[in-house]
Amino acid sequence: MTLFLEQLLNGVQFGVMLFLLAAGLTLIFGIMGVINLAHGSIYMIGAYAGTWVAAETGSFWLGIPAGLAAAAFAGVVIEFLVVRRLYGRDHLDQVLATFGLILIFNQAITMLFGRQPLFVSMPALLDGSVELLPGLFYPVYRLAIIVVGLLVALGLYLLINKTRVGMLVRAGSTNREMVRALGVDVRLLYTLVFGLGALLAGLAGFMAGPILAVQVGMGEQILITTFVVVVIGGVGSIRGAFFASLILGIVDTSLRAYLPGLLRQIMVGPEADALGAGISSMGIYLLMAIVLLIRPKGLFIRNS
Amino acid sequence: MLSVAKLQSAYGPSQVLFDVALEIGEGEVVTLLGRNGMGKTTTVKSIMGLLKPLSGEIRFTGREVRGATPETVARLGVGLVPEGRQTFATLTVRENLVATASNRLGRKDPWTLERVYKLFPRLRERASQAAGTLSGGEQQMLVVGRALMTNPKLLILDEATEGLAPVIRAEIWSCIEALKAEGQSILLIDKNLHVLKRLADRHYILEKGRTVWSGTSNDLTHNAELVQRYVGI
Amino acid sequence: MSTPILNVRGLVKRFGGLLATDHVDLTVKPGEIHALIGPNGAGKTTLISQLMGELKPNEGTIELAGKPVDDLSTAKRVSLGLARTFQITCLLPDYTVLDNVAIAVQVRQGHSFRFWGNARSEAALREEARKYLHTVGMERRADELVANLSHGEQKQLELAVALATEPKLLLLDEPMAGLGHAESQQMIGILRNLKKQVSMLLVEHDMDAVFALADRISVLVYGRIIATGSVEEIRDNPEVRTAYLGEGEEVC
Amino acid sequence: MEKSLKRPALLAALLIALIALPTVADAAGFAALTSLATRVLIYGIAAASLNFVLGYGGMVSFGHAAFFGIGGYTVGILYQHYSLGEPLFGFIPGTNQMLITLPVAVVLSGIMAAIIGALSLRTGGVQFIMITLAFAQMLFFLFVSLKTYGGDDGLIIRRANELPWLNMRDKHTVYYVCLAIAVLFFAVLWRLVNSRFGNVIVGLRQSEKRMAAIGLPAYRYKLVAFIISGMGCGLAGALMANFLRFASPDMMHWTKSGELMIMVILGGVGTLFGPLIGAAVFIVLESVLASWTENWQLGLGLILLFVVLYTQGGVQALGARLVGRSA
Amino acid sequence: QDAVKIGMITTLTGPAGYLGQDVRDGFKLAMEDGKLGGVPVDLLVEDDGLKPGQGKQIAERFLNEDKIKLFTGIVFSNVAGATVPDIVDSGAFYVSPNAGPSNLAGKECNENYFVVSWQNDSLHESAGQLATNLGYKKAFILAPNYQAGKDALAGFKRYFKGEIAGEIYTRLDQTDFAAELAQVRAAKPDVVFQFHPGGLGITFLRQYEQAGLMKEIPMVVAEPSMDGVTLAAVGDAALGLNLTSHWNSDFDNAANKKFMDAWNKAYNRPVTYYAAQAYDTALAYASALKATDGNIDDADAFRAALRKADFESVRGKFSFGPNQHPVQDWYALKVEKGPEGKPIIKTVGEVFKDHGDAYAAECKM
Ligand SMILES: Nc1ncnc2c1ncn2[C@@H]1O[C@H](COP(=O)(O)OP(=O)(O)OP(=O)(O)O)[C@@H](O)[C@H]1O
Ligand SMILES: Nc1ncnc2c1ncn2[C@@H]1O[C@H](COP(=O)(O)OP(=O)(O)OP(=O)(O)O)[C@@H](O)[C@H]1O
Ligand SMILES: [Mg+2]
Ligand SMILES: [Mg+2]
Repeated sequence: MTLFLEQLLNGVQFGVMLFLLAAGLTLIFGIMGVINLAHGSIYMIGAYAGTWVAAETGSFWLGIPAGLAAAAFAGVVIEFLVVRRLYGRDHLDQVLATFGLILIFNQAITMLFGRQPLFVSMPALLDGSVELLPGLFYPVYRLAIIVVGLLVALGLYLLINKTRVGMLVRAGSTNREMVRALGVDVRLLYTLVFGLGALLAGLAGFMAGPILAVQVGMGEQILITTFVVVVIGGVGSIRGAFFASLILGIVDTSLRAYLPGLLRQIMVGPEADALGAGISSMGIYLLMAIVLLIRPKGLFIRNS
Repeated sequence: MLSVAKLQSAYGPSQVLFDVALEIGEGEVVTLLGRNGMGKTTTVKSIMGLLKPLSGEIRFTGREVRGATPETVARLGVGLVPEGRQTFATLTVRENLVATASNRLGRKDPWTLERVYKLFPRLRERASQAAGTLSGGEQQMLVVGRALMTNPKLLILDEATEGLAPVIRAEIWSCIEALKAEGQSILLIDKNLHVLKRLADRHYILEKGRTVWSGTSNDLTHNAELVQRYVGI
Repeated sequence: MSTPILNVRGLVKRFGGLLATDHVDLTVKPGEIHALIGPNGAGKTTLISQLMGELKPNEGTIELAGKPVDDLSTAKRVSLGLARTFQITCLLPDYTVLDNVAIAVQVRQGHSFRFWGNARSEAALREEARKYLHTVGMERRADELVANLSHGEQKQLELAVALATEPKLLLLDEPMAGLGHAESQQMIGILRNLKKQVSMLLVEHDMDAVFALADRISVLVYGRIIATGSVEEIRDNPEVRTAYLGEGEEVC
Repeated sequence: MEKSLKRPALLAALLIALIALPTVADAAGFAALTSLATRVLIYGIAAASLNFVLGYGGMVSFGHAAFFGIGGYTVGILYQHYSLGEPLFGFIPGTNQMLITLPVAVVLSGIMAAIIGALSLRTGGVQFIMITLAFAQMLFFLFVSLKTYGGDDGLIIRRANELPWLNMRDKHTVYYVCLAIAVLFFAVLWRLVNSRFGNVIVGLRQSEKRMAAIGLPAYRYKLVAFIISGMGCGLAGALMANFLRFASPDMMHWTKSGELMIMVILGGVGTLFGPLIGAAVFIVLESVLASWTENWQLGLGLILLFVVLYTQGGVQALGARLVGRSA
Repeated sequence: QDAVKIGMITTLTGPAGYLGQDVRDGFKLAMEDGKLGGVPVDLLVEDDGLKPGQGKQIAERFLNEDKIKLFTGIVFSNVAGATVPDIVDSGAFYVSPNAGPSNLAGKECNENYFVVSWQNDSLHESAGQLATNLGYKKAFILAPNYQAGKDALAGFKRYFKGEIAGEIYTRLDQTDFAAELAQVRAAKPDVVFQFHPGGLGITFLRQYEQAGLMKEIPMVVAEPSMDGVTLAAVGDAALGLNLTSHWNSDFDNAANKKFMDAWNKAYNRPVTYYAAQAYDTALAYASALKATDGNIDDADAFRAALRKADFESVRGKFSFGPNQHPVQDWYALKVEKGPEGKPIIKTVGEVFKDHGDAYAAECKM
């Protein structure tokens, strides 16, 4: 029973982690409508900058502003120099341009930091685990991730759905010229919001630092997953992205935890393990395919 | 307030405006007439900065605004009801109205959500529906309301009554009359000539991208042959 | 009495809580122009979309020339002789005016699983398409890209494309909207001429056009048909006058 | 008049250049150029197939590597069973005859495209992009875990497929075979996009609503286009397996789908030869830059950015404009 | 004398870029004044981007345009699968500094194909033996669900005498191991064996330590899961880890001392066994070049010289088996706190002596 609860908590935690990764993309891709393949690169920049500063200064906490600032700065620069010219154009141009950016950032990071993964140590405050239930120890850092993820979710939801900034960004994605003709400097607004999305990516990158490997190409690994999250939830819906992350986290965790065991009931051990692992690695894609076949616009968009 | 002279504009290689001149004074209601495809909308887009003119002069409240960005022009006080209902399809009706609302010029009795709802009760009924799913006429009302909520100095209506039921159209006309009484400057493009004659102070006629005639409503009424030639009535 | 070309019985369409079509009964007789008027948001476009099969009604039946079409796809209905124009124009922007009509002719001629041969050099297709452009008076613009057309011209092209499918019943959603005065007059002329070949359901807010063209008029308010009758009957109907035509009261 | 003459002349010149390429390359001491050109031709076929749905039909598929991989694995698996002498499923004999493997690869990828397309085409837009990706990734994971066929390490095809009277171990012969197939393929594609069918597909990209309103059952046509395009990619995959003498799950990874898409966009979306040009530019740049510098990715990235920001329509459009200006 | 060209095809970009970098840099360390075995050498390095097609393309150009006869460098099995057959078929030599896939060790072996590193299976067999030696009775084993992962678990089980408490296949792109770790904890094994190379391994170890498992359940791994770079990235989280290897930086032999000195002088970064293997590869080429006096046109003579493995390996003893894969010793290593407080990998014992591989029997040469 404790094990089951623990796995459930693992699922939730993984889901929140996914949301943290996807939050920036929800803003940039879901709301602003930019297909930004370089999102993973910004995540990497946040991780590298934050981790490097943390390592150099010896203070994990100093890494936070560094990571966020570097990512946001990178986002603003990308927007200003490249993405800004592509809003009005075909989405495919955005694909090509941001693919180019991936190559550039990967190489730049390699040239700056070398090819070896970076090291970051956990601050004492977040190291170790707490006993949530008798017999159920849980790493503090993961609880911290849950808290940060929930805060980001709430903040983003309010920003997009309850403020004028949110309305204008959504308006800009359907009819940019018209927003301008009504007196709003959409260009500035978009630069800032893009920067905010980048900042969130940087936050995710930095938060991931102590539990993942900070290395070149770490962005591409998460890129597809974050797109999957956004699409399953329904493009443009923060609520959708949040619940999709949770669902994905829980489904993925339970598949990994229980599927091989279930399969072993009906077939021999090694085959069951391999099949179970096979299915669970297809898990998110399978889930996405099923969701889209039943609800072609995603879980949280009304299908008219 | 607005003066346009020798305006030339093109879409890529094809030039559409060759010599447009136009003048609107404080508190004046002016119309732009002409058959389909003569460049009325293009003129409006050029004024708004949505299309970069090739040459010419556009001054608004004394400032040269040719080549200025749309947001600059709008902030100076031009409110636009564009042709072809460009609502923000994914936003709700209410959001469409408040997202860009402002009262930059500090009008004493500004347009508010309440006032727009009063003008178009239909919009209140549909307040939380996505604009993209509104009926054609409802969208048109929304776009007019949206422009009013920016409390502009000069209101430009490009076929604002298209697709509206006669009863609503009449309401818009009476509303424009009321605005005019308040001293609002308005540039009108519409096909209901008989109403325009009653409402507007002066008229301009466009023909193949050139201003070919201008005059008062009175001149127009007494110039049936001209109207027949350029407007087709 | 001959079978009506269109026969709608008890049609209902709900959008959430909104009853956009409320038990509508409607017939269009062969050779008739039947106008459908009503306030904005009354459900006229919604009705047309249901007739075309683009929207699924919640209840009710639709018969085309005596044949029920409820379960048929849009494409199938078009091949049975139904065609529409769009209120908010919907054309192929990267094609020329002529291409837009030619492709409609091509689709009408049967299946398009022809993988060989250059469709643009099929003289027969092009010639026939030109005929429809001639009908709406747009031959001069045949080689213009649709994206470069003015709003009014797109409206005219909409009609030409619809005609190219050789419909028995034409559903016109505000064909005059966006047309200048002269063009409106021209359009009225075109429609009047077409009347010999095709029946029409005409949705329009331009009362001059409606009164000039319609044989019968139905009035739709809040999804319900409140009156059907001749031009005179509708013009004098007090309910219609208040709900739709309006006497003009001050609002602001 | 002038324009209508220029194009065939240009194409003829290109064809002659391609035919002369191996001889010239050998003479000039660039012997590896022939292989590079072979790879360009093969990717050109794959990218052009993708472009048929993506550029002409407006269906942005992010899973075309699946068909590329299926083509490759068809050749690989048939070869493995041939060389081991064990029939597949106990009754399908393996083979190393290109005249059999190529058509089989095309048919199989067509069948797979029919299945994936039938499901995916129920969605549209971004969702279509992602669902095609999903199916391709599932296939990728399937092949990664197929131990019999090499799993992740891939399948080595010791000898390329045979063609009667030709020595397929000769690099030049392989090149000419690919060239012949590419010429045929592009000729067919050219007819296809200008046919009534192509006309309809391009119309569907512009407005599905409009096409439905003139009586076109859209789904059916989109599906057929998707199948044709999948078959083209399968053909390319089969050729690639013959050229590399190797098939691996790498062929169907999402990055491969992405690369094909990049080639299409780089060359020019919705143009006949754009994808071929895109493939050439991408592959040549990758090889040339990598042989110059370890930091080749930086250069490639910058060049891609330049193309997007300043050419408006890819290399093909840039070229057309340059030619147009000088003429 | 004209310089002998050596073509190095390796992976320099992406997360695995550091492997190729170490291969290149390790190889270069063995070259003295641009010479190997007294023969001037011209080393051409190109990045395969971990793409089989790209690797083959480079090989093609090296073979036909640069007329190169000696090759090395490939890090990954799938690139080797597409590239090596072409190289050896055209009569050139390939000496592998890392990848040692089983198909090329067995049926597809070739007289011009040498492996200096190891055959894949040996890595995990030695880990299984170590777990047995350490007296563990109940092991929980994990590896990603791909060929190398499955081979790893099979290799471990071949030499582990105890009971398997649980076996999990993870994913190649996994970022969160919480679900697996919970299962490990619940199964209460004596020892955990896991195979997660590169970034995966860093992630796994960090999360293992954060879950507090490092103190509860000891871990045995093979060297791909814990090289010098990985250690630098996980830091103290790896303390107490047991691993097996055929080489370690603290080996006490002259060749290794020379190598380590040169490395520390030249590069300011942790050394890995990839560098050591590449260094040995260079030495192997050097021995053959010396024996033939730089005449590589006589392939038979060159091959014979190469086969002798007449060089001082940084591993000490080294020879080629019948399939031209190494026969070598394997050692037990442990991560401990070093003198400067940073964790280091220490050699603590021996696991196998003169260990070859099982595929040699299938190789008909
Ligand atoms: N985006 C465009 N690209 C190219 N040409 C255009 C574009 N928009 C309009 N045109 C052309 O410019 C000319 C003027 O168009 P404009 O829309 O200004 O006319 P209009 O007077 O507003 O007509 P209408 O009454 O039909 O709205 C037309 O001939 C039209 O074909
Ligand atoms: N998808 C939808 N979801 C919710 N409400 C809808 C949807 N589509 C239409 N409606 C509502 O249904 C009503 C009928 O719309 P419809 O477009 O049929 O009106 P109409 O009679 O054509 O009006 P108009 O004359 O203004 O074009 C409107 O109030 C509209 O807001
Ligand atoms: Mg206009
Ligand atoms: Mg309507």
